[in-house]
Amino acid sequence: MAKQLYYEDVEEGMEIPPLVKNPTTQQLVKWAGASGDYYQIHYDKDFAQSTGLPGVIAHGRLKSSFLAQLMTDWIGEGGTLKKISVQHRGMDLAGEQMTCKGRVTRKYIENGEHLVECEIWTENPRGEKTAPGSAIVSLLSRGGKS
Amino acid sequence: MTEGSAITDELRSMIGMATEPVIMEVERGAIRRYADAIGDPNPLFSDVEYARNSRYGEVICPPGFFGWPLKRGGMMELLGTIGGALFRAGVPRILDGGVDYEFFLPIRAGDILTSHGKFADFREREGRTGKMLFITMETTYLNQNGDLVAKARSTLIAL
Amino acid sequence: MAKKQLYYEDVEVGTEVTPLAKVATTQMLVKWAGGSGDFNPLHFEDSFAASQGVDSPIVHGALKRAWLGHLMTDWIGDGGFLKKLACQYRGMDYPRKMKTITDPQEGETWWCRGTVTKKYVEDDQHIVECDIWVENAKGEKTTPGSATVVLPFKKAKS
Amino acid sequence: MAQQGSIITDEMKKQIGVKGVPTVLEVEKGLIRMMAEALDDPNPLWQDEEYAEKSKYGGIIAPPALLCCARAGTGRGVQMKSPFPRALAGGDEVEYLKPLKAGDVITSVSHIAEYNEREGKRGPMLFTTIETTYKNQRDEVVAISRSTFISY
Repeated sequence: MAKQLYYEDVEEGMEIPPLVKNPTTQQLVKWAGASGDYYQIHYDKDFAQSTGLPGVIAHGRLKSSFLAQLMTDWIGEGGTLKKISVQHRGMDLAGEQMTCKGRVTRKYIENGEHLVECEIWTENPRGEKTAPGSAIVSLLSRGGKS
Repeated sequence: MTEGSAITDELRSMIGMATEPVIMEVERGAIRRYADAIGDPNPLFSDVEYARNSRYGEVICPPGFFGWPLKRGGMMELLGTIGGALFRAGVPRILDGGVDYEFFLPIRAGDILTSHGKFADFREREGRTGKMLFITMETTYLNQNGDLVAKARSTLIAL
Repeated sequence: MAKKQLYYEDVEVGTEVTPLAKVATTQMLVKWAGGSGDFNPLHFEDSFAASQGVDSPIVHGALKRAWLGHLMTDWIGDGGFLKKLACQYRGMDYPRKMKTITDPQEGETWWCRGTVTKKYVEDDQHIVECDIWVENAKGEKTTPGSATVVLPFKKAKS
Repeated sequence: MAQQGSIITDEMKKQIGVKGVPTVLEVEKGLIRMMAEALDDPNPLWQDEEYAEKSKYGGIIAPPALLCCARAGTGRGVQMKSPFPRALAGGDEVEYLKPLKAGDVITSVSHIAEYNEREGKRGPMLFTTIETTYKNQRDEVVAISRSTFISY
């Protein structure tokens, strides 16, 4: 498991280590089964095209989950994801690489909690942000530990 | 646009429509399948021994997973009703516009959650390709102790 | 939901198993993949199916076997027990595409059918054997098989 | 030159009876529901807790289809070798010995039971039969399956 991140390690503007995903049609089918979302635009090319899409696209909720993984991987087990917000702006075609990225926008202490706000997003191979969002996490503090 | 306003009227009458409370059981296998579908190997989601020794004491859900409803119905049915109305009105495309989650407590395998969903709101906007409808759904999740564990607010875009 | 119970005495050699209609759809195949854990793209991805020399994604053999299980458990009711189920995958079946999120396009309907071939008592169990099969719209048996079930016995109820 | 001998090599024969990787399947209600949905099988024994409690099973049971699939570990870890590029599922036979109840934990182990070769319309074909035994948490055998794969 990844090492633990502490509040003191984080500065505004800092980048979150990116997470690369390659959602294939097979992964979308697994996601359909695990999430119960069986909408055909996510696995049936003809159906997707009949609704005007260029092809099979990744589930928005899968992308939000990728971004949640970006955060939970980064904050480590001692951290807690308190809030995540994701807008699905662009479509990601099955088979296209997706990179989850993020940056710290604010750090502050509130009610004794060490909070960090981040902007997060998924990026397609053309560098377009297809799912921008934000997250708030509470981190462990070195000061609070001892 | 006449058909646009027809959709609007039907949808407006549906605002506030709520699901029956849905009981959801959080099972380890379902958590594992969910994590596997994301491609997230975090042992907190899949390794029972590992999770036992963590601060959670049990396998926890990846963010956004709340277990499976014991019975059909709930949000999927409500979305089906709304989707059906849109389909009949000739709006075939519904896209997931995004989601906001707020997490208050960890969700562990073995928890039994109760979710309450409702069709919160909708608004219309003129997009590049014509009229777009933004539909907002809200869900709250309580655990077996009656504590609020999470809230979700999701947006669907119909065009 | 009250279900009717079938008894050993209700059954003769030649008795027809109550047929069960099934419509395979692309959506159902994805659901089956999720349930069964068989994520072979042969069952949902056109380009992969083509690379395997199949016209388009085909119905999982195991799903057709599961249909036959459904045929039998419906027929024998809560009081019966399915002891054995066997089938061979002889012909390929192609699912219907979906028209909407919930409804399939017009197309093929499959029928699961069966007939009783043997009935006997063994070790105090009332056993019935059947020939069973899945039939496509052309009437071809794409998945023939057999099943052995234990049925309750009316007299035993006293 | 036409192959004179058997396509079943000694190396393949050595795999007969070798146990594959044990797979543990927790028979959870969510999975049972998913299966019932995939089958479009509304039988209340699979899903309706109250109904199932009053039945002779005393609780929710799984449709027979839950065994003998990838989820249940059928064929897992078995070294299936074949000289041919194509493979098809030929058929399955499942013997059910006990009902499968929600909450059961099933451990399955597979092995190659036998090979057969036959001359088909398109040339030689290899039939490989894989046998899988499924035991519950009380170490009772709940089912045995035999699946045949055809390669050609």
